Amino acid sequence: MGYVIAFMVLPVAIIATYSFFQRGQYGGIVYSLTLDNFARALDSLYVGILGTSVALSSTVTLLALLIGFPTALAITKLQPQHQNIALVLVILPFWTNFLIRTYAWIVLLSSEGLLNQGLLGLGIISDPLALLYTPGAVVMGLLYAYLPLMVLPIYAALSRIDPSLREAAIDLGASRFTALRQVVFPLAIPGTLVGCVFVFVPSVGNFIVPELLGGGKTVMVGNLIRDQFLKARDWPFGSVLAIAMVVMLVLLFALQARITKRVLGQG
Amino acid sequence: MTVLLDIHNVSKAFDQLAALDNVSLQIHTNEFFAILGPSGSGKTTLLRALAGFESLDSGQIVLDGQDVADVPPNERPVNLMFQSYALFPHMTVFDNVAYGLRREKRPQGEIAERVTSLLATVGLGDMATRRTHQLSGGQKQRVALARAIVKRPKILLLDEPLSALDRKVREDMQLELKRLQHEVGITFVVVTHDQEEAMSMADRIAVMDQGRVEQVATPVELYKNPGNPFVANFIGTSTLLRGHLSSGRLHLTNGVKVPCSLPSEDGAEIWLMLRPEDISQTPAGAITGTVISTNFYGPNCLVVAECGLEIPVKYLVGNSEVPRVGDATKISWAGDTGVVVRAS
Amino acid sequence: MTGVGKLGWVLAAVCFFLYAPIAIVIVMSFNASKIPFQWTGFSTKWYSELFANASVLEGLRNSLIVGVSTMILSVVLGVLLAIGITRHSTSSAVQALALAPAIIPDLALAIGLLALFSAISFPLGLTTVILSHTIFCMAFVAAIARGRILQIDPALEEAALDLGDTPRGVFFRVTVPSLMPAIIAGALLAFTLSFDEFVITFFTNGPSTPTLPIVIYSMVRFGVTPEINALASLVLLFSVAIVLISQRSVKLSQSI
Amino acid sequence: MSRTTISLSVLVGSTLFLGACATGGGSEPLDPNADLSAQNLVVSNWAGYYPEDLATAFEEAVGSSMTITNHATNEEIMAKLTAGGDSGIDIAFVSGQFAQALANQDLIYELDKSLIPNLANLAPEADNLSYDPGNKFSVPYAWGTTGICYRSDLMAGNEPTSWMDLLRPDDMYKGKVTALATERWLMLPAQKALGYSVNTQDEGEMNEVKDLLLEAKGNLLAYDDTTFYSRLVSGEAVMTVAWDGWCNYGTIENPDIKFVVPSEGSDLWVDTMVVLKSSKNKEAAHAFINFILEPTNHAWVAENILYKVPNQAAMDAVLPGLVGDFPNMGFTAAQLLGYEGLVDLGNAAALYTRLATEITSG
Repeated sequence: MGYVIAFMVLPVAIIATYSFFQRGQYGGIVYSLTLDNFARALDSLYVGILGTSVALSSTVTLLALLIGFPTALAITKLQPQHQNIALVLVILPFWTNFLIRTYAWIVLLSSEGLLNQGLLGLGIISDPLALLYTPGAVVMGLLYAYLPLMVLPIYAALSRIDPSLREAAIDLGASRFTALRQVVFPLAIPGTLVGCVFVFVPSVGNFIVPELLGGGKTVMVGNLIRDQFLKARDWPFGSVLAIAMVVMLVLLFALQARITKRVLGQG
Repeated sequence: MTVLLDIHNVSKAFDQLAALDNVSLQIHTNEFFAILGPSGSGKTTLLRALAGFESLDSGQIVLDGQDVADVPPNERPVNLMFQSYALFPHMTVFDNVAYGLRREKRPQGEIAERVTSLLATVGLGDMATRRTHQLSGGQKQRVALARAIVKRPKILLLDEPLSALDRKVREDMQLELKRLQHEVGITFVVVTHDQEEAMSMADRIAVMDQGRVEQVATPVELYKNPGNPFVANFIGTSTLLRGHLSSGRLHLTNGVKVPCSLPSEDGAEIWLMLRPEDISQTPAGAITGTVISTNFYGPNCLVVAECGLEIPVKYLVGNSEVPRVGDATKISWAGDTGVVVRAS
Repeated sequence: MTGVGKLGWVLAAVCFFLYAPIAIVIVMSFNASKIPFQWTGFSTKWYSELFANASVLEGLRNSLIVGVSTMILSVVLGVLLAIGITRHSTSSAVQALALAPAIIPDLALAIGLLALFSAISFPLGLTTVILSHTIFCMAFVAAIARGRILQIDPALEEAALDLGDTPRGVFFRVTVPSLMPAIIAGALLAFTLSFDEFVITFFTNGPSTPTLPIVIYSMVRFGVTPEINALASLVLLFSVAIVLISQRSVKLSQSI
Repeated sequence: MSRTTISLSVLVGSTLFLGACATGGGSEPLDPNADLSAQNLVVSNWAGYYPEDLATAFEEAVGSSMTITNHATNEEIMAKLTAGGDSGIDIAFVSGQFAQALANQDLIYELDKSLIPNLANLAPEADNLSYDPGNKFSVPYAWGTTGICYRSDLMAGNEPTSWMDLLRPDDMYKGKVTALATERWLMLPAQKALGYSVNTQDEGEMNEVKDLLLEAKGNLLAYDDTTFYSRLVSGEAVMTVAWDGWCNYGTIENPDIKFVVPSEGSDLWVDTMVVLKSSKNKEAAHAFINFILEPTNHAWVAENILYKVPNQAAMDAVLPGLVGDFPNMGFTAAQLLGYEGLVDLGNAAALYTRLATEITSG
């Protein structure tokens, strides 16, 4: 088992190592130690891109939460055999090719696309709206791509809550909504946080959606990292950014564990 | 004795399967009432209907003169203690107990006072700030109980209140529940499948089977005078012999005749219920058989013997006369012992 | 209950959101026009062009090879890993580490693996893709299997030992069968994840063995042809089939 | 876990070692009589930048088996080639300045011209290009320039003549313009509009370029290297920065799609074939280059990709109608040489990368 884990740790260890070396003039690695790559990451240019990414991904996460929670709740209200079907319905798009799902939004959102044609046809707008190649399109694409990752953990959390807890609250005088707010919501917090991390992390790291739906005009951390490896051939700096992403992930999960512990008073 | 709760012709079906079949019951003020039945008998459905979590297909539930069929559970003056206790894991003991009072928007001071004194009553005065997962089973049960009675409901419903507890704790809690019921003066309705539990705590018991109430009576009455073979079989240990009476003897269907001089119509088909203590093992016994098992209880021993009476016979012997399995035995009973039970 | 009614609408709206784009792709796959936005008539020509497209077929073949190999490897390793971390390790750090590849950003993992392979001069190709996919699929399988192991009564294995079975026999006759639902679910998940994986493949694949997502990526980037729509529709059909099969087999194995 | 620690340090150690050894090593001589049928050639070319049955034609003519893989951009193939380790690729198609960069990194094999007699077919102008004078490391495959591809029907009376028409479009065209995203060609329109060299390394000039491009970004529909022509066909865009031959793909579908080189001038780009030093099939690789340079073959390529090839005999052989339909096919070598050749920027590449990031993320 040690070997298995070593195989998993190695990739991260290697990029961690790379992050301390220098870039060669034509790419590759010059093996002299430096901290410059870390200093560069603090440059306002990259901090700005990080800010954009975090803002966009947070929007995606928030929207996914607002849509995903009621969805998961609705599924738990179905009969058990229907719950299974509803879950499959939610996951199924997730099992079709990611690129194709993203591409479908181009067809929907472009100025000649269905949405604009529909709105024009209904006379709601007189000129096509610029829907595609905007940060909004990127948010939409990411939301579409990762919504199931929000629904599933919340569903899992909700379905694990003993239904008698909710009934106990109602029995003690709480209205349906109060019982939801005071008992179901708090107990679903751990699962909800997992869902938020599951949506936020791949959103920040995604480079395909900004490229296809953002028209290259929106740059996120994922694009930046990809470009360091594939365009600028600056592996050390790309490694720094990748490491930063992993660190962010670890911090988010630590935060999630902490909040969970606080809510339930246990690990 | 005033009727607090009148359950009148209540029916409820799930997928055409009758969970409650025309159930009628009256429960009195300050009574400790038990609903006893095997699993699937409809007792839990009835309890949930009383709490308001199940709607009725037909019938009325009248509480203190008011039909509560359309009153939602959060507005009924009835509280439920859940089988799983359903303690909120994200709240402290204090907050769990205070939950219902807070929903009533009671003043802070009153809440603190009532919760604190009730926690003291149930013996958890120093546990108020604990989280529920830090409590033992018995402590959880006390919190659940406190939470359900702190609102002073007209009726407290208890769903299998002791089933999650160890035997020793369970015995303590049986006494505790009785004590508390007297102390707080609330009508308790307990649902249980455990006849010992029901018999030891309840003032009256309703025995349910397949969605119907088979008999409502005091524990002594149920034991001594079961209304039908199901109750006779379900309550206590008994030997039930089926046959028809004729000239002071019971003719079993396999032709064997056994003594029975109890008053009944000649020729009618009946069950004769014999409690183990009704039968004695004696060398003068007219019925012979073979011992097939013995269960030793300390002061006495339950013997099961095959005597050619269609079913094995169960009887008690003193701890000095315990036979061995395989021994031949002779038994007898007086013609006027036992109870005649008719099929309902 | 009224709550179900309102939430039912939520569910319907979400399903619309999830399926409208897919429905459009399917409809467009039968569009005679090359321009994706104009309907000029019904046609199945994009399907025939798709089946004549050698690179798509090659991509499909490579994806199947990778998917099946990854599935087998990651189920075997993932189950062993799950047993290892639940039964033989109490360290939560080891557990977290073992499950990390499932949640680590794919980009970071892809780059790390590329760095690893180039560091040891391992030639890039389907082998490296399979190894890379196995790393993260294995973590998913382990996560699923771990959940199941925690549910299994440990007395089951003790009972089998008590009844005279060897430890090895216990593993194959008791442990594995009782893990079967998790194994099947994990296998299907591993296959689908691998079949759809783009980022890690993009970085760790060699030049001469494109997988289907790589082919699709270049198709999407170079001119949008309705062939992609046809391909998407078929991939969707394929996924639906897998899901249905999995639903069946998992239920079947649970009832055994 | 000690075994883990050991294997970890061994592997990290080997990273350093192998990294240090990645460069160096001389060119071994080729065997002119090698058995080509035993060699299996792997070629990476831009998708859609070669006739579909090129591999079959080559296999029939020479006997080696051949696989063609695709890349989307120079950067993508460069990343694979410079990642260290064996990429598995024998021949890569890259633009001239990237061939220069690969040569500087000692990753490409200096051509054995005795195995490529058809080099003589190259236009004389194509033998002395700035990125690789004398074609020591690379052989030109196609060449052309960058300009504006536009819808003449939708822009009637306002046809673009200057890069500024695209960078600061009239109100009616705002949001209907695309630009190339690849760094060098991202910069080109502004560099030329401001009168600077496409190879400028002057930070002040480049900052002006950046400001102009940031301003232009507000009016862009998207950055698009690969599908701009179909946006013109659909009418989503009216004006795009385009490589000449790629504009032709739009013209085929709609004759109103036209190409123009703005008055400020443009670049001369050359897409080349290079043989990788790591190749184990160098003889077949040379045979492939020679095969391409065969006039009939090179003409066949030009007819398929609609780009001009630097092979006079081949250009003379292409279907006469093509030159009339697609004006870029009629550009003369002298015309192209009048534009500025792109060369590798060396250390200034970092500046371009940074500015490109500032522009696209700005």
